[in-house]
Amino acid sequence: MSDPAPTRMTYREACKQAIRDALNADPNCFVMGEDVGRYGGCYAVTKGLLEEFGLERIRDTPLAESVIAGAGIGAAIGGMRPIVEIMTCNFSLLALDQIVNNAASIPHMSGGQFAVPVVIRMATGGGRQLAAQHSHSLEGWYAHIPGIKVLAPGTVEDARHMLAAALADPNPVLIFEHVMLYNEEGDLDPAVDAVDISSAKVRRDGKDVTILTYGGSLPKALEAAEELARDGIAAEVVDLRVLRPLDDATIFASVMRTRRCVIVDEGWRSGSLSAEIAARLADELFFELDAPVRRVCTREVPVPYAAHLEAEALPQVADIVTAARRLAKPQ
Amino acid sequence: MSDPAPTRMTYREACKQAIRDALNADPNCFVMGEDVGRYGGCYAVTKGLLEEFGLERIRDTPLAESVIAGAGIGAAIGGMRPIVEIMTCNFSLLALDQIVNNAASIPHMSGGQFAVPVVIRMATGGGRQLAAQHSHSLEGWYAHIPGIKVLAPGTVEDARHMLAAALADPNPVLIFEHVMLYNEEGDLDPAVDAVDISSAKVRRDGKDVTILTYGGSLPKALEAAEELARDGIAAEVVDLRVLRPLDDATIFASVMRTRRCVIVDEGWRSGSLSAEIAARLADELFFELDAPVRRVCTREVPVPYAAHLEAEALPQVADIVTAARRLAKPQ
Amino acid sequence: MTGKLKIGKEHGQRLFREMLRIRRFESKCAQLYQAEKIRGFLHLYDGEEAVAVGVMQALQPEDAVVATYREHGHALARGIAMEPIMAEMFGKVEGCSRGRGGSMHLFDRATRFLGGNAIVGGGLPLAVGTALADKSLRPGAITTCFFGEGAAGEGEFHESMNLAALWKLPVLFVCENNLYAMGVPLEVAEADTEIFHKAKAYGIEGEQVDGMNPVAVEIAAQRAAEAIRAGKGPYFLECRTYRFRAHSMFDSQQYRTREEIEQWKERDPLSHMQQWLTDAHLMTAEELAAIEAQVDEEIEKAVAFAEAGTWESVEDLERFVTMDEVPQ
Amino acid sequence: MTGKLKIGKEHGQRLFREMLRIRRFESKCAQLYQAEKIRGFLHLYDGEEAVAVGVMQALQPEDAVVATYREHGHALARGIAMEPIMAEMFGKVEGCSRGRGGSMHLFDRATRFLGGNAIVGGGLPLAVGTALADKSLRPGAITTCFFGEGAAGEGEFHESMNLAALWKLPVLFVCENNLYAMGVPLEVAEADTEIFHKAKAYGIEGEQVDGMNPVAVEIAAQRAAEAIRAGKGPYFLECRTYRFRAHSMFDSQQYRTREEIEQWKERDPLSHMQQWLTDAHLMTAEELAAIEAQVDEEIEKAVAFAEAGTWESVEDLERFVTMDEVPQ
Ligand SMILES: Cc1ncc(C[n+]2csc(CCOP(=O)(O)OP(=O)(O)O)c2C)c(N)n1
Ligand SMILES: Cc1ncc(C[n+]2csc(CCOP(=O)(O)OP(=O)(O)O)c2C)c(N)n1
Ligand SMILES: [Mg+2]
Ligand SMILES: [Mg+2]
Repeated sequence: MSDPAPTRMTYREACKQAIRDALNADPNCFVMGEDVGRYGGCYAVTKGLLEEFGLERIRDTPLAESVIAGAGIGAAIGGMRPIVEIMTCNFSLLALDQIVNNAASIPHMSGGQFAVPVVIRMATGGGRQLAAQHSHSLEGWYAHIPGIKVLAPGTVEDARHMLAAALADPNPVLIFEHVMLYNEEGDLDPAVDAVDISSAKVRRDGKDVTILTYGGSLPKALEAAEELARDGIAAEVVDLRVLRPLDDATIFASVMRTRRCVIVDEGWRSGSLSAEIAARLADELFFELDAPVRRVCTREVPVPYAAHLEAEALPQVADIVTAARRLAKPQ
Repeated sequence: MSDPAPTRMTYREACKQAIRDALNADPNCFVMGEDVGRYGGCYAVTKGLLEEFGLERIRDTPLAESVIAGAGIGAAIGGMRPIVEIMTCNFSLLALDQIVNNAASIPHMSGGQFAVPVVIRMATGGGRQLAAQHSHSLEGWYAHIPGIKVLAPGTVEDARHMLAAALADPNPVLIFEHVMLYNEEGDLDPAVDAVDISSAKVRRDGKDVTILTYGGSLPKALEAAEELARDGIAAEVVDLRVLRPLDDATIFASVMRTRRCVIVDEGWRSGSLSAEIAARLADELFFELDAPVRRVCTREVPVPYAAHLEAEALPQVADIVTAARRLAKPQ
Repeated sequence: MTGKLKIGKEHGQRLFREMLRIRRFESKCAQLYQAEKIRGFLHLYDGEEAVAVGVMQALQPEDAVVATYREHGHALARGIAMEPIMAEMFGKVEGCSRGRGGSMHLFDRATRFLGGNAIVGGGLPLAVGTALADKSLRPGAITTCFFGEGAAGEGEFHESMNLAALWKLPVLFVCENNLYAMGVPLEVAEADTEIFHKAKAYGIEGEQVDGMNPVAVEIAAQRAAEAIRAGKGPYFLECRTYRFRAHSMFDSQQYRTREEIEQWKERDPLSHMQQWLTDAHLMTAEELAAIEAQVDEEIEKAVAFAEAGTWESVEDLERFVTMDEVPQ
Repeated sequence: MTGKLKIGKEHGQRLFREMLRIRRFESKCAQLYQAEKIRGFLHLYDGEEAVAVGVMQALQPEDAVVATYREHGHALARGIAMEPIMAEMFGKVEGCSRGRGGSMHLFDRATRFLGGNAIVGGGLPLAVGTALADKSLRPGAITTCFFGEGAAGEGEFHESMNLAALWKLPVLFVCENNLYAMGVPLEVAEADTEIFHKAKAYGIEGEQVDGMNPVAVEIAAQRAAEAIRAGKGPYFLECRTYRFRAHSMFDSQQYRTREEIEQWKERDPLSHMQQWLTDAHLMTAEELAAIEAQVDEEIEKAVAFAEAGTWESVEDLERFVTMDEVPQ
């Protein structure tokens, strides 16, 4: 029998398939959130699932982020496997108390008596001209909190398979889906039916410079690598995938090889996840680095509406290329 | 006439005097928050002010952090100069939407039509065995947000004078007062009647290693420097004071001199403010650093109640001494 | 349609004209969205015009307004010129927020228009705050806060209502109950679907009004504003209304039926008002034509203004992230 | 004192004994706080014992309990042994949260005691969630959520009440209205000071009960639990009560008068219950003495247990930050 052909689908469709599989696999799994049902999901991820699974398993909630998160946490403690959707990370600020003070704290604080196996999905990122209040990239903040795991699927494959791994994990897992990825298409290797949620992944090999990134910036990094290749610079692109805990081994191994690193992160530069990674690299690879680690981040402004200003604010392919070029001039 | 003698007072008293002055100086200034009035303030900072200024200017609120912050922001837009107290930063998670999406965004998003001159005070930090939900150090998170300024008075002088500067600033200013400092005593130089809120400050000179820190860790850093001095290591202690925007000039100048740096920060290590500083140092002083920057942070756990576990979790003098010693062996 | 208010010719025509301005402005916006001149989220107000227009009749220049992301109507009815509003939709620096806000974040200092807030419920605490300031600094001024019935589910609603009531603050809460929050019908979102009951739970005077009737809304708003200005504390109006279009430009509207939409369209505030004014001999066919022409011209000019507008220099990207002074 | 419940000897003595356990346990804690054996925040429940004890009579082993930082009483009344509770106060690894939680974070898997939550209002969403799980997994089980009247001001209260009502979840909301939130008197915090009215705003059955009377509380709780178990959705009990001591160990109580405290002490649930049991010949002096002796012995043992307890190894500091499996 020949290998089945790869399936091509969008990131959105991959997210949906993952949810569908989860609901089919476990009767205690259900989806709750704003507009997950009748509306079909904020970015249409859950479209059709209400018809398929009914009102008990695809639960439209009122607008009330704190109790949405909190009830998901409580339900997880009670034995369910909730997939909570907080439409976008922008609104998750309203749910932060529950996530930090309950989900992340209860297992440790109770001396290990209670686990909180909840999965919380949310859209993140800018690029759609949604302006300041709707363009946040807050996954870096969440990556600061002990007790939770933070995932950022940057490929269709990860969108397709990370959810199952997250649900199998006994800890609260947050999944950040970048708004610019939903329409991206990709091939699914039929031989792959699971992914881990512990390791970073080299998406393109290269010896001259490492570009570390994740989520919505991954396609930009790959495009930049393509452009750099035309200059004779071989950029290695590492997809972090898991933002907490960070997979230091893969990150360090790549930078050890290239000795130069650019980090691309859509958070505001000061205090972004890129800072943590740069700090780790500067510490652990102090004698190996040939040049300072460069960071390509969002400019420190509330992201504006106007297209040209928004583009200026967010990390762009050209910014990555410039940063990488400065580090690794072709020999 | 001889110089007046310095006044000795506690950090708590200094905070109160600052508020009293502000209320006397500006009729549009008022205090609002939970238990600021009848109870006398969570850490007794506002004790007695209700009797002095009355119910209109010392406003006890219901427990409702989001509207407390939001109403303070609105009142500032409306022309008042509110001093909002969110008892402790732990509860500020409930107010984060207002702080990020309104206070920090409106000036830019409105094209400069509206300023938000609100001051928001809160207690921060661990060390009193208050366990996981009451021991957060979230100032590093706030320092990530463009549009706000973040202060961390670490001395009685700063506690006494930063508030006036914050109120004079047209931007939202957050002041983090560390719970372990309230009982600390210090001398006030009568010749000093104002401080800036733009610069870091060298609190002790030294040539061998720079210890960068702020707030509740400042006394620990100074104690560590004392101990290091006995080993023949001259540690320079820099008090960051202003966490956003960071005063790079002072920080870099010190590290340029010592070429070695330890950062002490009570945030959880991953994604803490120390990461940002380490990243900047590694970037800007790449060729000047003689050794990797070391970070002494809170261990990545929800801070536990038991004294010995809490002590193990939080940065201690011994940890600072060890880190500095490793960097700068006495010659 | 007059309730207790005696509506004269000028007044009646004004209400109609204001609603028409909004309706046609928004149709234009929808076209411009298709043409990709306007981007981001665009939430149209079609069907709900009577609410903004009715309420604004009760406001004075010193009053403040806090609105939502569905705020073109409020901005126009409040008196912000159409040109800077349209320029804002285009993202031009001549826009009322310099192009930084877009459709969801219209701001205007002159009319105390405080946004344009895209966080559901996020404007409520702010409105409580401006009212608190006004109590000291602008006695008699009120803050009108518009929000959808979906916002009533948020914790910020609860906290804001309670504080406004406790401190007797001059806030007019206007709940635009269009029966849906995106695709969530009222009864799926609220245990008690009579939103104005919620006001009573905080001891706030509240009433329900026909939000398809600008005169009914105006009467209620006048009554409310009077009570608030008299120092009686906040007031709550629930305006029952309906949006004729999709929630935003990304919405296939599977959550409601075509029939339901058609039924509500029979209550279209514009056609009703037009009919009534005509029947009551308060507007002739010529006057109607003149109003329409005037509105169309205003829109054309606004589009031209926006088209001719310029892009803010990227050098200025960071301007106003922090302010150098408080604008006076 | 019996309401509609016929209180027999055993039952009456049990209520009394449970309240006495709490009262004396807490006096001991206050002493131990002075002796610096217990640290952190310590919020005592003196005066409010009838609430926890009354409510717990209505619960079954499969039910869940969510409480606040003032939860020693709830933990004891729920049936967590006094020894691990006291050990927790000491911070010992034998404590019911391994010494990580302390006074504010008592947890116990066996009795489904879910904390111990030090964020005011923070337990409410959690309780909604466990009830949601129970609806599927443990039909008939209910979650009882205790919170102070101060918590009713928080947005999380509003969101939780609405969702519980909408989804008809099996939650018993118990508001311990002790008239103060730290130093803020009820009327300074709530526009409507009848907290149980709030329940009605969400269509939740609610009632006010004398929280100084364990029998009245028990009767109400039984009625509530029955309704909830019958699938009627959440129920709200407002128990009017009073704390005899300071809010925590850092409180000079300037916000209330000595007279007020004394007046409430005249309604002390313990002395009343003792009197009533004696008058009704349900407890002899010897039985009382025996109960007291038993309680004192239990406390002594608990203190000895805590004293003899050990400190968790600092090596284990990071254990359970992330879990390897879901405990079954
Ligand atoms: C806090 C928050 N949650 C969710 C959203 C996404 N969202 C935008 S509009 C909307 C529906 C709001 O409904 P309603 O308040 O009734 O106002 P309407 O749109 O009907 O005018 C939602 C869920 C948001 N912007 N903010
Ligand atoms: C969200 C939050 N805000 C503030 C506090 C500080 N605080 C602790 S207890 C308390 C008073 C709570 O009053 P109430 O709910 O009536 O309960 P009681 O203490 O009277 O039992 C406050 C303000 C907190 N722990 N959490
Ligand atoms: Mg609506
Ligand atoms: Mg209370």
